[in-house]
Formats: sequence, structure tokens, C-alpha cells
Amino acid sequence: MNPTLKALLITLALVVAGALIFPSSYYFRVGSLIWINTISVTGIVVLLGYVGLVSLGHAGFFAIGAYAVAVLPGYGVPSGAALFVGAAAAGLLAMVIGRPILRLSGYYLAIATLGLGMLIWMVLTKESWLTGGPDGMVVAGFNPRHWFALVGIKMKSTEAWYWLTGLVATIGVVLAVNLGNSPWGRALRAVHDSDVAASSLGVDVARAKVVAFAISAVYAAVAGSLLALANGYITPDTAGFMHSVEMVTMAVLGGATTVYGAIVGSLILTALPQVLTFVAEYEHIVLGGVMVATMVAMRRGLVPALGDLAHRLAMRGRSK
Amino acid sequence: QIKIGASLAVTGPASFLGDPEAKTLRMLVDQLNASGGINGEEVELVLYDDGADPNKARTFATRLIEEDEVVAVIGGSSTGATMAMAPLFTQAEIPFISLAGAVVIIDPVQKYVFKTPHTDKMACLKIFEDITKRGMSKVGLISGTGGFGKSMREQCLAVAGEAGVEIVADETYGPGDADVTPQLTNIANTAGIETIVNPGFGQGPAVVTRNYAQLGIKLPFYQSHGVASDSFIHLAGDAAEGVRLPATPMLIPDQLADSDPQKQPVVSYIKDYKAAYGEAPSTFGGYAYDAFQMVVAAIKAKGSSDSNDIRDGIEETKNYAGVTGVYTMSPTDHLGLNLTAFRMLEIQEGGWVPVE
Amino acid sequence: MSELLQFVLSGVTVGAIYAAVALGFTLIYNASGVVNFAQGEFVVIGGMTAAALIALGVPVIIAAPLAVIAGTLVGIALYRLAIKPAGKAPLVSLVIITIGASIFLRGVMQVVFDKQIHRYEGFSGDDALRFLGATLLPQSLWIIGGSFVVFAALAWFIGHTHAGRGIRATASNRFAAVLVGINTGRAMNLSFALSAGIGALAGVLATPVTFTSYDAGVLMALKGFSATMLGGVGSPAGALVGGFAIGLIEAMTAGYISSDYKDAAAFIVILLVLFVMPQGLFGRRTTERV
Amino acid sequence: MNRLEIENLGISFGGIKAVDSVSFSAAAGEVTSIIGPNGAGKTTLFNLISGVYAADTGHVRIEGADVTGEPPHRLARRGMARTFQNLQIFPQMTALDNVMTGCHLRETSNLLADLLGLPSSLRETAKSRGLALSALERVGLANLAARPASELSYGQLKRLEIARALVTGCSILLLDEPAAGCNAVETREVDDLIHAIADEGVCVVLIEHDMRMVMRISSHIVVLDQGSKIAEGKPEEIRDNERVIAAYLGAHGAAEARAAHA
Amino acid sequence: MPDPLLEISGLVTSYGPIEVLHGIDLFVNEGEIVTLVGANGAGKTTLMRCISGVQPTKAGTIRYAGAPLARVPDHARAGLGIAHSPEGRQIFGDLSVEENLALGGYHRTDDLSPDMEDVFTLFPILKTKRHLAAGGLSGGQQQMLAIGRAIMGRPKLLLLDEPSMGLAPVLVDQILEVISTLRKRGVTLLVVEQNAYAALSIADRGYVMETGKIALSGSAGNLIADPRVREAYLGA
Ligand SMILES: Nc1ncnc2c1ncn2[C@@H]1O[C@H](COP(=O)(O)OP(=O)(O)OP(=O)(O)O)[C@@H](O)[C@H]1O
Ligand SMILES: Nc1ncnc2c1ncn2[C@@H]1O[C@H](COP(=O)(O)OP(=O)(O)OP(=O)(O)O)[C@@H](O)[C@H]1O
Ligand SMILES: [Mg+2]
Ligand SMILES: [Mg+2]
Repeated sequence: MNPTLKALLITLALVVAGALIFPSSYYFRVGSLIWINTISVTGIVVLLGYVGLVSLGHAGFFAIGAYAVAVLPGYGVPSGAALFVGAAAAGLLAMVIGRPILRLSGYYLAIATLGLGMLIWMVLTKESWLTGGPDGMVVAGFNPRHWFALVGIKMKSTEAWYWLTGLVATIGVVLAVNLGNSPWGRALRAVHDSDVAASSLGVDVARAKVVAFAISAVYAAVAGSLLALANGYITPDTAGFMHSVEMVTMAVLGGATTVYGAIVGSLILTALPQVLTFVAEYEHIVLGGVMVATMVAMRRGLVPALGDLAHRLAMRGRSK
Repeated sequence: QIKIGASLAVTGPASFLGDPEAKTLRMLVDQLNASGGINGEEVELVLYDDGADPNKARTFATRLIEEDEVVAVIGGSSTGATMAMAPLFTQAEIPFISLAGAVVIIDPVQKYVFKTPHTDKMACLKIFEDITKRGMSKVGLISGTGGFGKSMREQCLAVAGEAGVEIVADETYGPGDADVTPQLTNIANTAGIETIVNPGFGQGPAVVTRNYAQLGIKLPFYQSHGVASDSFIHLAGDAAEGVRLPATPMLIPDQLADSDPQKQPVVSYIKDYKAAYGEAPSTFGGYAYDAFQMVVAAIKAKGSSDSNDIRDGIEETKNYAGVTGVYTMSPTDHLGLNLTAFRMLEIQEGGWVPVE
Repeated sequence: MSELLQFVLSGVTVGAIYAAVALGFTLIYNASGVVNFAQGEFVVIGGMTAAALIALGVPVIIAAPLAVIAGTLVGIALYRLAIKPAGKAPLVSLVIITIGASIFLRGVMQVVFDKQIHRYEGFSGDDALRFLGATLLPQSLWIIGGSFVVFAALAWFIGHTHAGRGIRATASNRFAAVLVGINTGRAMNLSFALSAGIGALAGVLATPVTFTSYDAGVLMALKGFSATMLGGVGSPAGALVGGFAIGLIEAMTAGYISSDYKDAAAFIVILLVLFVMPQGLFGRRTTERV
Repeated sequence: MNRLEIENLGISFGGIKAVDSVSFSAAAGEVTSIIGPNGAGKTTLFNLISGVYAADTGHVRIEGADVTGEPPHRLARRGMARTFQNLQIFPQMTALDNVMTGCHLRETSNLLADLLGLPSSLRETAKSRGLALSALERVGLANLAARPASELSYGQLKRLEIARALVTGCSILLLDEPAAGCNAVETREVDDLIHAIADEGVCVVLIEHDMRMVMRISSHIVVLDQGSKIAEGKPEEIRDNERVIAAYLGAHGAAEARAAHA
Repeated sequence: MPDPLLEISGLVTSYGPIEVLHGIDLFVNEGEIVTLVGANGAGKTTLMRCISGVQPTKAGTIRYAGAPLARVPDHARAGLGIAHSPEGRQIFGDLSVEENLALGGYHRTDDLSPDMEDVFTLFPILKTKRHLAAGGLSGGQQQMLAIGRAIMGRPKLLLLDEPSMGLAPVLVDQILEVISTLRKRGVTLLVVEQNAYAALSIADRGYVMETGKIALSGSAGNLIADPRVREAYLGA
């Protein structure tokens, strides 16, 4: 099947399936968080899975998106437009900062992006006149419910948020899948494996890296905007180091080489803490344990590992 | 069965707030049920750990409303978590008592949102009052960059003028900093400086206090209510001698006059907590204590566990003597405390002594 | 003058802590290419264990080595239970495993110990030493001395011992290391044990100054990682210099510019250094021919 | 005018001149070989020509245009392609995708079209796939097209690199020991392939230690030793050059070289 | 007939689900030079990897010096006297040439310097580069280093995977000489070589592999003479 169509169908099916089985707003709320995370983690997959670059600073871009919709409406920009401004700002910053930073590789790139994220976090924390400081700020109301009402569909706000984030995530996933199978995607994956060879084939490696960095920054910013709007409140923690780590963790756990890994990784790491509330005190032990066990059992992440398994079974079936 | 919800920072950077708060709530619920519940109805506590993350808090708020169908909610150990949850409870018409410090929670007043801790602004006023009383006016600030320190610093800057003090130095430190001698050196070298105030919580203030002693600075030194617990004295050691701070009566149960309305709750809370957990409760647990008692009182008073009735009951709280202070709520005041709730204490010989 | 000296002493104290944490990253990285994000937890395990033992009345001189041993054992367990079974997993997966392990260890510590902040008295008391108008805690000398001793031992171990050579060969080319007869599993195990031990030692030495709590590891790892990268990952000298450099930058910024942006200054310096020297100050440039 | 002209090219590493003022030129439709002892600087010379290293001295000209100092991807645009002595494949991609990447410069769709999956992008991909498949066919790897490159044997990878360079549609092709790891029969196949490529008008520059192959297909040979050019000429001249025999060929090489023409 | 030093029977191995060796039978007598030829992808390298233990076997046995190797972990095989100069050279790129050589004798406790001098006389170029990072060496120099490193282990059984690859013609001769010299010193050699004619001409016996199976075997002389071999591998 055409990969685009496949991605569209799979993701949409997941969105719809969620909506069908969710018994209450609370589930829709968790569902929309999963989709928001899917968006930002898809960006990480483009960067880490396609090009092989580790960023520990993407929470910074996420926060740029979040604060754009928090701050700009105060200056008369409507929330919807603010989202685009935030995404553009994050993409632009990524392009500008990407040139020098992306000459680094491996852990050095990780620390440089980490530094970038921390600087954004610091600005958000210190400049409280603009951002409300460490305690955060209120995000002016925006409710997708009204949009759905316009076309005659009535639903609760959490449900509306679920559908909105689910649809945006679907678009995000489809775009990333398209990219992966396109000329540009091959160039990015070539850079991942050998930048000397890639450049000898005419790939402008520096540009390819910057483009991937900017794309993933835009994904993060869009996710940030959606989260800020959905929560109605935002704090600088969204830009925090731990949030960056969380994004990368989701990507790797799900399988950073494939966009479907982003969905699965977000699903697990978003839903698991909700499930684990019943073990209270032991939540971290279980969460950490599950992460370790998963990675040990499925070294390249869940989706690729399951793919391998399926492949193996198919081979065995054929050889019999 | 009456379900009361809570979302607290049991773990994470604000766990020293959320942990005693959670322990307090669990203890109170057990006690209450052991003595027959409220009007014969058992109380169930649904408690989540939001780790001070507003995003998690928001999710738990939805869960408390939708899944658990609680009638009232206590929590939000941090301002961020509180602010992220508040709109949902307002919308769901469920009374919500926050345990976080910032003024923004109750100013402007929101119909369903209350809080029990003093505001940071009150702490500043209390400290400045003591400073001016001692005939000083030139203050050096050294504040933590966390939410608490930062917010209190801003309040202190804002009220300094009206309180009659002048901030002549203004330094900060990060939450995990191990050494702040450069900042303190700069403050101590500021011309005309008379006293130093350190808003912050966690380990920072203890580090500041130790460095303060290390540098041999002799100026009077004030901490905030953020460190009002015995562990501060333990961590800061001898360096804490002479430090003053505004605090609740919980730190001085034995020194309260028998006529003090807070004496009884303070003494019994401390006793029960020690019995349950083998350690002394902290000021922060006290915030949860008062919040819970007010909810229970409201249910009892109204004879109803309907959310709106509870809300009305809380708003009608009059002269409730809790461990933090004596609360009198009103439609225009969802905190119900005034400056008298704070006692100015000084650390002497490793113990707390009221300054009067 | 005394002001500058005070800033320097502050920077050196803090820097020595960062250096000690950074040194802990060195061995695991050298053997496996993994930057161990659970390194901060080793530091905390050292500090918390020592604090718990001392609170029980165990003398420091016994509590400290016990705490280091505890950290070492946890390091070995981490290798045996999480890294080794992962076998030939890609590097990012291994790093994520260490992140999972750090969450797990935080959870364990919160249950085994508590969520309080802990501290014990400095090894040589808490009375400040004074000279030229500046002051220094005696514990700072312990930390500084400790980081230098660890540095020297580490440099010697990596560069001049049979086992150290095995570790370096393992890192350089695991496949070839096996072919020449190096038990790469044992080399990895050893490096995890020693790294964890160094981390725990850092915790034991630093706790009187930094305090400790179950979740203090995140910040420790962050600072240590920054120092490691500034110095050049894998190089003991780099870890030492990187640690002190960051400590001094923070202190000088706090003293002379603005305490608000002292952490920012550290990151800006790291970024600037990396723009000029993409392998950090002491990092080896890997020669890879095409 | 020669398609590729090298003039006084040089570079040193830590004070040692790896390539020392080397000049030569290579014409379209011909195979120019570079030979010399191990460490003579052949691969380094390739790295200089293809922009992987920046030269300390000298110039590289393509069709008369000075391209010294241009990065590899620019040179690729000018029609240069190469293979690597130390294999530079894309192990995580399939063999087919490896070769399709070689079509990068032929592909004209833009980023937006790629993201949106527009027909223009899909068309480009389909076109590249066709080209790549026929190139794989040509090097004898068609049956492995769908396998991840990490699963190929050394000799297979060597050919994969050639296929990848082929599809670029280059006008200058630098081959660094393409026959290493091939047995005599396989070498012969590579040999024929190079011949065919040159016949299509490509300027082929070849580094190879297999003297039978070199002597058989080169129009022109450049000999390097310790970074410097020590001889240059037609195969027959080189074969009998005493200096070359002493420094490089030895008895075995000389015999092989002669065998090639026998 | 002497006991074989290496005896392989029914060896099967696979990469993941793909089986690449389908039952290999092969032996190498003590003091012999045995050469293995085959087309690209036939499985020669895989077989060598099985012997040195870095590739697990699925079925069959490998006996070395009379005892099965199955339970001997990969890293312990060097200590038993098996050295492997692998395909792709696999040098320690960021270590110096000298360190690389020293690591070749990692399992030894005696003095390595005479052997190192030996290697340096064999490949003088390595001596001049002894303190440089091995990653900077040219391809052929790295190949010399890989062979030198294997020799440093003082092996009883030396596995050479395409030793002449990337070497200048002069050195190809030299390598063949080295192989003969080593055999005189009592080393047993199993050599994979694409330069089949040269390899067979110094070998005692040879095997021809085709797609994971042994297709032919026999004395080197017979193989060289075999028309099938001539046509498929010698190109004549
Ligand atoms: N990046 C580098 N760092 C250090 N030395 C280098 C580097 N690149 C090349 N050299 C040195 O330059 C010399 C030439 O190497 P080069 O790889 O060009 O040789 P070559 O002619 O290709 O040899 P071979 O036939 O063995 O492949 C060698 O001595 C090598 O050590
Ligand atoms: N890592 C791997 N994963 C999967 N398959 C592999 C792997 N390595 C090799 N193969 C396959 O196993 C077969 C044998 O490979 P091997 O490397 O042993 O061949 P070889 O005889 O050494 O070839 P060459 O002459 O090209 O070096 C080949 O078909 C190859 O495609
Ligand atoms: Mg070469
Ligand atoms: Mg092979």
C-alpha cells in the first residue's frame, strides 16, 4: 500500500478507535496528551531517527510554541495566528542556531542543544514581566468545541481537544511519513549513516541537518501551542531539560527510526503514569523498570522490534 | 461515602511540600473514618502525585472530576499546578482549596478557589514590619530562582516602599546551588546595608545561611516562612542562630499561651502526626490540615456533601482556628488570614523563640 | 582583592564537585561510548547512604567507604541487569536505558531512604578557614583533594594498566577487542563498578556542602555532564578542567555580573568553546579515514 | 581541454607531506589510473580532489573551471562522483535505497512537495527507483535490492558503492580500489563495467593495486610514491619503468602487469 | 595421518532468520596452510567468524586441538592460540599503532617487544608510524597492522581473511612469504584469499565455497588444475 495512505489510515483509525472506546472526558484528556506528544515526538523521529541527531533542547522549541499562544494574544494576536507565529519563530530560531550548532556531533550536539534549551528556559523563568516567571502564566481561552459546533457537532471541550490534537497529529504523522519516503527523506537518512558519502552524492549535509532541525522544531512548537491552549496555563517547566529528555525517550522507546514509534512511545509514556497511580509510592520504580525492560527486550524500540518479530514469523511460515 | 480529591507534589522538586501534605491528609482521613466519618458517612481520599507539573495536575483534575467524582479538592502544592487546575474546578463547580503560596490564586477572587497558606506578600510585610521595628530600613535581598523565591522577591520589591524599607541589593541563586558566597559577598559589601532577607525554600536557604556564617557576616538575617520547619535548623546547624522568620504557631507549640485558640489544634496535630509517621510535621502539612478541616466543617455545617453547598460552607468559615492561623473567609477573601497569623520567630540555641 | 579571592574559592569548591561528578562519567564512556545518565544517582546513593549511616551513629570513617561500596554495587547491578542483557543495542537505546535506570533508582531511594534533605558534618568540622579576608570550608579541601586524587588514579588506570588498556580497546572497537582476547564484558563491568564508585565518592565528599536528597541526582548529572562535555568526553583531564572551569565561570558571573544569569553564562561558554573546539577542550579528535 | 586537471595539489598531516605537489590531468572517455605503494597518498589525493580535505596547495579544475576548495556536494553538482576505499555505505538503508540516494541530484522535487507527498515527489521517487534497479542489475546485485545494506558481504558492498556512484550520472568518476575483495573472475566483471562507463564518455580515475586490471584498462597511469609523482605515462611505459618496479611493482606486480598484456 | 588442529563438521549459522552456512565440513591439520576461495557472499567471512567465536553457530561442531569450542567464549579463544585478522581490518582507530600491536598480545604475559620488532621488520612502515593513531593510516597500512596484530598473539592457528586486500603488489609477494615463514615456525593457517592463484600456490590444500556450502576440496595442486576452479575463480 502507498505509505502515505497507510499512515493516514492507521493514525486516523487510532484516533477514531480512541474516541469510540473512551468512557469519559478524562480519557479524552489523556488521549489528547498522547496526540500532542505524538506531534513533538514525530519531530524527534525526523531529527533522531532520520538524520541521527540527538537534541536535548527541543523542549525549548516546544516552549516557544507554548508561550507564543500565551503571550501574543495579550498583544492582540488571535490564538490561531499565534500558533503559526510560534511555529515560524521556532523554525527560524532552529535555522539560525542550527548552522553553528549542527557542526557538532553526538554528545557534543546533545550538550549544545541542551544549552540552547536551558537558555530558553532561563529567559522564560527570569523575564517574569513577559512570561509570569517560574509560576507560569494563564493562556487565554480558546476552545475547539466552538469550531465543531460551527459544523453542527456538539461535544465537550476535552473531546473537542482530543479530535483537534488527533487530527493535527495525523497530519504530522502523514507529513513525516511522506518525507521519509521522498528524495529529501533519503538524503536525510543518508546523512544519518555517512555524511561523507552523502555529500559526495551531492547532498548538502549542513543544509539537510538544518532543515531537519527546523522541521522538528516546528513540530515541537506546534505541540507546545496545542498543549498551552488545551491546558489554559503554562509554566517554564515545558522548556525544562527533563521534558527534552522525555521526548527523546518516547521516540527511542517506540523506535526512533519510524514515525509509528512516535505514536507508540507517546502512548506508553503518557498513559503509563496514569495507570501507575495505583502503585503511588512505587510509580517511579515501576516506570523506570518498564523503560529498562522494554529497551533491553526491544533494543531498537517497540515498533521495529515487533516488525522484526513479524518478519521472522513470516519467514518461518514460508520456510515450512 | 464522601469523596475528597487531592493532587499534590508528593515527589519531584516540590516534594518537601507535597509529601507532608499528603501524609497529613491520609492521617486525617483515617482519623475521621475511625471516629465514624462525617455524620456517619465515610470519607474517601483520592490522592494523586502531580510532581508540581501543571500539565499532570490538569490531567488529574480532569480525572478527579470525571472519574472519581469528588465533591471537593485540596491541592496544588505549587502555584503552577494550582493555576492549571483552577479553571476546571470552576467549570465543574467543585470547591478547590489550594496549598500554594502566590497571591494570584485568590486575587482576583474566583468563586470556587480558596487557599490556606499565607501569601508571600504577607510574609514580606511581616518581615519588613519587624525590620522597621528594629529601626532598620536598608535591605539586601537574596532569593531563590524557584517559583516561591521568585514570586516572593517580586512581592517584596513591590511592597518595600509602602513598608518603609529600601532594597539596596538584590541577588539570586539557583535551587541546587552549593555555594552562594559570591552573592553574599556582594550584598555584604553594599554600602549602607543593614539587614538581609532570604526568600526561598528547599535546601537553598540552608546553604545561604551556612555561607552567611562562613563569611562571618554580622547583619541581622531573615528567612521566609518557606523554611519554617525543624529541618532547616538541622541543615543550617549553628549558622542558623539568630535567624528570624515569620512562621505559623506550629513551630512553637509549647510556647503558646493556653488561651491561644491555635494551641489545641497545633498540639494535637503535632502529636498525631508524630504518632503516625515518627517525625514532626512541617508548616506545609499544616496547610493541608487546615484545608481539610475547613472542608469537613463545611460539610458538617451544611449537612450536605453537595459541591456547591461545601463551597458555600467554606466561604462562610468564621474564626476557624487552625494550625496555620485563624481563618475568616468571605466572598471577597478566599484566604481569610491576616498578618496576625504570622508569628515572628528567632532561632536560639537550636530552637524557635517568638520575638515579642 | 579579598572579594576576588572569595569568588575564586567559591568557584573552586563548586568546580571540584562538578569535576568529581564529571570524572565518574569517564570510565563508562571509555568502555562503552555511553554517557551514563544515572551517574547523578550514584552520587546521591553515596551521599544518602553515608548520611543514613552517620545518622545511625556509624563513624564517618566507616560510613564513607561503605557508601562508596554501596554505590559500586549498584553500578555493577546496573551493568549486569540492564546494560549487559541489552547486548548490541544501539547507543541511543543504551543511553535511554540509563535514563530508565535513573528513574528507577530515584524511585528506590525515595522508598529506601526518604524525601528529606540530608547533610552530615564536614570531615574536619564546619568551621571556616580564613585567610586574606576570604573564607573556605575545610570540606572544600576534601572535595578538591578528592577530585585530584581520583583524577590521578583514573589517568593512571586508563593509560597505564592492563585492565585500563582493555577498557580503551573495548571502547575503540568492541569486535576487535574480542578477537584479541579481551573479555569485553568484564571490562564493561569494571568500568561501571569504578564509575559508580567514583560517583558515590563524589557524593560522600560533597554532601556536607551540597546537601543531598533522593532527587538531587538530576542536577548533579546535568552539571557533571556539562563539565564533561566542556572538557571533552572520556578524558580525565577534561573532566577535571571542565568541572573547575564551570565552577569558576558560575562564581565569577555571580560575583561580577549577575547572579541571575550565572547558569546561562556557563552554557554560553560551553557553546562558544564547542564552536571553536568541537571535541571540547581535551577531547580526542577521532581520525576516521574514508 | 581535459575534463579534470590537477595542478600542484598538496596537503600535509602533522608535518608529513601526504601529497606533495601532484599534477596530472584526466580526459573524458578514458581511464586514468593512480598507482603507488601503500601510503603513497593515492586516497588522500582523491580526498583532495573530491573536496573531503581542503588542499594546502594547488588547484583542481573541472572543464577548465577552478573548483579548488569547493565542498563535496558542490563538486557532485559539477558531475563528480566517487567510491571509497573505506566503505561508506548507508548500512541502515536497503541496497536499493542506497543506490536511490545516488539519484539525489537528479531529483527535482522540493521539500514542500516531499512533505506533502505531491505527485511530483512520487514521480521523482519512481524514476529514481527505476534507475537504481537497473544499476543494481548492472553490478549484479539486483537480487539483494530489498536487503538492508548491513547484511551484505564486503564484496557485495564494494559493488553497491559503484552502483550508487553510477546512478549519479557523473561525468567524472573516482574509483578507489573497486576490485579489492574480488576474485579474478569478479575483477574481470568490474573491469568490463569500468570499460563500459568510460566508453559512455565518463572521465574515470582509478586507484587499484590489481596490476592486471590497471594495465588492461588504463589509457594513462600516474605513479605516486611518498606523496610525489614519480612517473606518468602509458601502461607499457609504466610497466617497464625501473623506478616503478622497485618502489611498487616488485617481481609479482611486474609479472602480473606483463601478464595483463600478454 | 595427524589429528587435525581444526575440525569443523556440519556447521550451520544464520544472521537473524537468514541461514548463510548450511552444513560446512572442513579440517585443517596441524602445520598446514589451507586456503578458502569463493565468490562474494559465499560465506567465507562468516565461517571465519564462527571459528573465532564472534558469530554464534546454530548447528554442527567446531573442534580445536581435539576439544569442542562450543563452550569456549569468544574472547577466550585468543588465549587458546586462535588469532584472527578480520575482514575490514578492524583496527583500534583511536589508539596508536604500537598500542594496537600490544593489544594483539593482550592475553600474553611474557615480553612482547621481540614480537613487536618482528612485526616492524616485516612492515617497516609501521615502525615509522608507531606513535600515530592507527585510524590515520592508509588502507594498506591498516591491513598490515591487522595482520601484525594477529601475529602478536603468537597463535597456533592463524585465520587470515583476505590478507592481501589493498596491499601493493610488492607486499602481496611479501605476505605470501610471511605465510610460508609462519608455517615453518609451526603456525597453522586458514587463509581466505581472492587472489586465489597465489594463495593456492603456497597452500597445501584448499576448499571452494559456494553459497554457504563447500563445493570442492582437495590438494592445492588439484584445485589449481581443476577446470571448474580455473573458470570460476582464477579467470583463466
Ligand atoms: N587524516 C589523516 N591523518 C593522518 N595521516 C593521514 C591522514 N590521511 C592520510 N594520512 C597519511 O597520509 C599517507 C597517505 O595515505 P593514503 O591513504 O592516501 O595512502 P594510499 O596511497 O591510499 O595507500 P593505500 O594503497 O594503502 O590505500 C599515509 O601515510 C597516511 O598515514
Ligand atoms: N550481518 C549480516 N546480516 C545478514 N546477512 C549477512 C550479514 N553479513 C553477511 N551476510 C550475508 O551472508 C552471506 C555470506 O557473507 P560473507 O560475508 O560471509 O561472504 P564472503 O564469502 O566473505 O563474501 P566477500 O567475498 O564479499 O567478503 C552473504 O550472502 C551476505 O549477504
Ligand atoms: Mg588508499
Ligand atoms: Mg568476506
